[in-house]
Amino acid sequence: MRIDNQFVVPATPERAWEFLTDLGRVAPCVPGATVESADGESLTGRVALRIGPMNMTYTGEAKFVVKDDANKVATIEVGGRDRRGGGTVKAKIKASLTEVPDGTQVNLSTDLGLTGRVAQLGQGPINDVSSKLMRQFADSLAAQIDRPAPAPGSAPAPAAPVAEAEPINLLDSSLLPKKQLAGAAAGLVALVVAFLLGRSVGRRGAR
Amino acid sequence: MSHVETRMTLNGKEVTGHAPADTTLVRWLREQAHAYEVKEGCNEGTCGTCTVLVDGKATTGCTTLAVQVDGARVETSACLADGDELSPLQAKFWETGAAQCGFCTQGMLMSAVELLRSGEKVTPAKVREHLHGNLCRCTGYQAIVNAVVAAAEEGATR
Amino acid sequence: MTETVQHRGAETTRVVNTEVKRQDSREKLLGKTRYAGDFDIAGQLYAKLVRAPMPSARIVSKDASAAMEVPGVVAVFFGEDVPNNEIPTNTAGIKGRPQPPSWVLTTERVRYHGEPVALVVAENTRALAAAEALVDIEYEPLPVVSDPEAALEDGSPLVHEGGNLLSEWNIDRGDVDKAFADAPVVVEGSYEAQVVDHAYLEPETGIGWLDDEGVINIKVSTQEIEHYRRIAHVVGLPDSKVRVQAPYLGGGFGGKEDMTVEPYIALAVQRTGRPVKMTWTRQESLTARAKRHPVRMRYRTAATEDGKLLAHDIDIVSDAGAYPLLSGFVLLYITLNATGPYRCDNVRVRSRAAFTNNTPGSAFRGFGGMQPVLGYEAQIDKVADATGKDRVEVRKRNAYKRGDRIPAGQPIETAVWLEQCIDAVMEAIGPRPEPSSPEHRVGLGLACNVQPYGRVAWMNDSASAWVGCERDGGVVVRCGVPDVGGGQVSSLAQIAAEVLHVPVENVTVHFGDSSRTPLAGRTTATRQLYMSGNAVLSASRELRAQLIEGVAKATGCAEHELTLAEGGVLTPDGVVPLPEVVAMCMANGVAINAMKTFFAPTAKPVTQLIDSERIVPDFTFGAHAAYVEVDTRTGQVRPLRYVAAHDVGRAINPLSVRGQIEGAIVQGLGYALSERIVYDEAVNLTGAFYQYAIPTAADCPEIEVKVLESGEGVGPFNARGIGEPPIGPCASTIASAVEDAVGARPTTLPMLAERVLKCVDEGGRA
Amino acid sequence: MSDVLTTMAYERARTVPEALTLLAEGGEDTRPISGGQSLVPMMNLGLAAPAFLVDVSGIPALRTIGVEGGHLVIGAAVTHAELTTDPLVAEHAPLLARAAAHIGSQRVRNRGTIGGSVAHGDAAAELPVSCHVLEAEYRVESLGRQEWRPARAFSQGHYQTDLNQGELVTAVRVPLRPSHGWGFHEYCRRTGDFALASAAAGVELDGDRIKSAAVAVTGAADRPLRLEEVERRLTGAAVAEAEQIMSGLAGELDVADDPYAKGADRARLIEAMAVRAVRDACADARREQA
Repeated sequence: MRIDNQFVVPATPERAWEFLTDLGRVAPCVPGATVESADGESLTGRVALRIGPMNMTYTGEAKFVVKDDANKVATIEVGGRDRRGGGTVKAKIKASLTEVPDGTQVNLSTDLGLTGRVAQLGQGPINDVSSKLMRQFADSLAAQIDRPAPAPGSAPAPAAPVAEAEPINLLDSSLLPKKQLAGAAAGLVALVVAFLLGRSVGRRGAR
Repeated sequence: MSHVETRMTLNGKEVTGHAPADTTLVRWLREQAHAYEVKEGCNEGTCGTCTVLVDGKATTGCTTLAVQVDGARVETSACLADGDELSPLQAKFWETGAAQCGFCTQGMLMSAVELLRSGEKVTPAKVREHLHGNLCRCTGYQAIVNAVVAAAEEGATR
Repeated sequence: MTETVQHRGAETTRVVNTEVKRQDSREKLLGKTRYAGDFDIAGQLYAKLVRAPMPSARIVSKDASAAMEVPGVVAVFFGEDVPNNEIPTNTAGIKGRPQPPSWVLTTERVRYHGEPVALVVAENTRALAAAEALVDIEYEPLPVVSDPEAALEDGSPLVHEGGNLLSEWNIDRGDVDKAFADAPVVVEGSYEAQVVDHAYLEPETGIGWLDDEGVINIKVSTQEIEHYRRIAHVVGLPDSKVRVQAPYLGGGFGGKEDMTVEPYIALAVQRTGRPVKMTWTRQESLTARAKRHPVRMRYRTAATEDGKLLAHDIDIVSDAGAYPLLSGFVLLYITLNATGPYRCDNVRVRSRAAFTNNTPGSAFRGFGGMQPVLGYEAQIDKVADATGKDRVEVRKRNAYKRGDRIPAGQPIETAVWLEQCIDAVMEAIGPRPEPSSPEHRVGLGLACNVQPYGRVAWMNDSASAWVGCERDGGVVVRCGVPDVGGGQVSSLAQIAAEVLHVPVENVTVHFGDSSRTPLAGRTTATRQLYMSGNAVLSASRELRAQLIEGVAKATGCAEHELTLAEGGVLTPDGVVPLPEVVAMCMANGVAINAMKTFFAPTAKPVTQLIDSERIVPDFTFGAHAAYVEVDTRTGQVRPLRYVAAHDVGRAINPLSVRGQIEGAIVQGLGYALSERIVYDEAVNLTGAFYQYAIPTAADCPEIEVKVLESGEGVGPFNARGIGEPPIGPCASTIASAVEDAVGARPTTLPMLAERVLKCVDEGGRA
Repeated sequence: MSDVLTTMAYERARTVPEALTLLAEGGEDTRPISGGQSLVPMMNLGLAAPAFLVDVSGIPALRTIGVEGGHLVIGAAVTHAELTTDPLVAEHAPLLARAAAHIGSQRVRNRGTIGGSVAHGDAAAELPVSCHVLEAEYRVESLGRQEWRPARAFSQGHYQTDLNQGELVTAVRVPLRPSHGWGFHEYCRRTGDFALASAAAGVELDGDRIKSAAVAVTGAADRPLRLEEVERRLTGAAVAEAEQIMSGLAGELDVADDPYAKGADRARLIEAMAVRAVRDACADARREQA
């Protein structure tokens, strides 16, 4: 599944690039993520997601495979496994920056591979949930990016403390994802990928 | 692993078993009460082969936890026959050829018994509507519908 | 309601050709029958497969350490741990082209979604589930090919090294090009049929244990107990060290013809020495179990002005999926039956089966005889419409007669009652019902088919049976037939009871045991009544002769004065009861049991260009008619009334015959209207049973069956096979009824509402 | 590693307060279970693994049906089968009775409950879309708190509702609208399947003109969708023009494709269901007038 997205942040390309290329600072913007270890180049961690009665915890790592400072183009590979349900996730995210009048436009294009029972049974609404999650990620990224980076020269900020992020329950966003429903292409994707069970697995509507 | 004690009246007999709380009724009946006539065809509430009566109501054995029917009256098709003599409904099933491979038969019988005991007018269309949750891959349903309609005409309730 | 149309001069029989209530059905109603999943043995372990989550990948690394740490896990197998992991393929592929093997547990490459990669064995199912998720397998995705036609083009990703063409069959009879050049009427059509699943209600299941003679016993839901040989090969033991028992099945329909749980159980029993139980979940079965082959068919048909068929030019591509299994044979059957029950002197058929990364295709009721019905019944309707002739008349005009040759070259040696079948259904279908609202339309459909029964001649098919008498006069039959629910065992009891003049209840049949009952071959291809039925018939007749010989020797009567009668041997001075007859035999050195093997006629294998006098034993013909109602706002098709007629030669048990026809029709209606497996780039998305729409009681019409008996089958008492034939005509019957209702004919299965709505738009009768 | 083998705890609550306490104390993976007809299949398939289930299906207070303050109040543990047979529901909320009859099979309706259905939040479910049209409200209780939340804002997407950890739906109330007519239609591949498209409609007539109309559909979005634009166009129109007004609705709906049905095909089905639901509602309302 391919998903493209764009958003604008009120920062110079250099500032945005510096933030985006430090996974340690980007990861906490991911809803439901818990970072276990991170150096600028790669990170390991968990993402816990609860959707209705279903809860999945994907343990894995993300790393830069391309980091072209000159053209400000990067590719991040994500891989994770749900050690209880047995499903896996693989995502290759190409990020590029373009300067725009009121800041920098971040362009993300992702190839998403999901396996396991969740992916098999949840094809229907996977698009819907991806768009909701990405909106939260984009908002959180935009908010973080223009916050001052740690003073240069000081020791690199220690990896975020291993805080157990409360598995996010996707309730707060109330926007009816009208457009996003039109298909994967219209959605946004962030580091984490969204998995949602489409049709409830059980018999008709709750019983 | 914490086991929960569950007790029920199964086909008129008191049965007690100990199993983990997330054990489904169909697995409890088969593993704790050795009611092998109750089958598990899909484990997701779709096929109906695990249908039993709980307090007289048709119930899906695989989407109901055993602990949820603690203290209830459970009936499987084993309570229909009188020893080795088929019940009136079973006799009709035998006559019309309504049991070929027999894997759907137990659940089909119990859904049919619920209909026969409901007092509703039993027409072929009513049988098809009441039994559409019990899937069968061998008979094409015609022999089953004929059997239930014939049993209803004779006032059978088991 | 069955009404049997009798053939004059049928041999009068006592038990055969009468409605016999099946003994196995009685046990099943009482809930006493134990299926393969209903056996538990103290100390049993449980086994579960770890399946590949993607359709095409290289296995980079495998690590079972995390799984082994789960309390209760006893063993984890990978392909490297299997004594003989490679299972050779013996399907009728293309001469000279090596057929890729399949694997017990694939080691380097994953070729379809859900392919077994590892086997976990544990003390309980909870540990099993936990361990399955912890077997650490690293996959590197490889390019996927999911379209059979694309798979056959140069440069397509290869599923197997030898190329993606699995099998090709051709027929080239008469001068096709000349016939088309001169033909006044030429009609064309493209047709497509989908992947469907057997959906037997009993999942694949079995239990194995080591007996005190060191033999691995496996009680398993299978249609072929002869797999004990392949299992022995997998675990590296002599054939005699593996025993397979097939208790009554909870349905098979061809889906339990290949091995399922057997090799995995055998491996686990061999390694642990303990009993091992394995049951596949419905979700595993839907995702990865072999399915019916989807096909794309292009037909060109030439005809005279008055509707006589002149020529067919047919091109068929089937998707064999990732491994051969029986795809080569299924493609052969598609080719053999491509032109249907109609004479045509100039026929060219080219059919190819391609490997893809989709789920492997294999046997499924109808076995290739089913798919082409969609094509040939649509084409003959097009010929009728193009020539302004009545659809019934055009079928009768072109129907085969005894002595005609099918395009593959084999003459039809038995009666062809196609015309009688058509008349029976057109008479029985009755008046056209009124539509239920102004937004609905009603249509009448008709379709016919031909389906071979018995296996292809070069399989040298045979079946053995043993029949004997007990001292108490009871009759015992031993025959290795697996009973899939179609009444296979009951028919054998009926045949023995007929010949030996005993009540059916006095016949005990021991069946389905690879070491305790003589082998009768797999229950498939509508062959079992024909093969094991004939074996029991001849063994029973020899036993009858022995009983008469014994009485003759004991009483001094001449053998010709003696006949079998109710419960014994009738002599000039009364009936000698069977127990006494047995005693007489014992006293006079006459055996009281007989073992016979029935051999089907054999012939050389066909070449890739099929031209042979003998390919299949015989054919069964039939016709179906139906009224359907189409909702012109949603496109939903609802069958209102369905009638089917088949010539079964002689109905051994009319009750079973009607059950086979009604059951096959509803499977056919699922194929026509709702069943399909949905793929996304060879990933099987139909992983839950609620997503796979087999018909429910509320979606099926009342069905009326007409059993015709021409008395001319090659089975026992002139029976013809009836297990598969009735599944064929359904999709075309419904398609022609939809056309009659809305003015345009669906050509892609299943006929989902949105597809029929496009026919409503096209037909302009909304 | 042994945590991999933990098993679930289960408690049967006898009263609402007891249930609320158990839900509050149970911690993160605690869930209520009522009929279990959607939750248990997910557990069987390894998709859901709750640590603690609080069974509320037997609490007497959740099984009552009565008229209070201009509303029909239905206990959350009332089953779908009971909705189809209860005289008060037939009189005051016939739409719920009609919609419930479409749910699954008799077995499912015998155990599945209205509270479970609305809390589960399946986008294709029959009762939530009906509640949207009925302007129903759900009573949501947690330790020390109780409030009525409108159905229309309760659905938040696939399996997502406005229900937080520790909260329990304990009742559904429907305003009494005797003069209204109601209609429900759904399209399924097979009887009892998930609806590819469904529509619920409520109409009040003024002579043969439509005084007010409420129409909601499933299949168009990740939750029931009120067709407010259609409702505006229907208000004041003659009953005879209703179908014409709604024709072309399919084109206005922006329905996503999914592997089982193309968006455009599903939109046509939604239009057909909406037209028939409104037609039945008008006929039902005319009978109410007579």
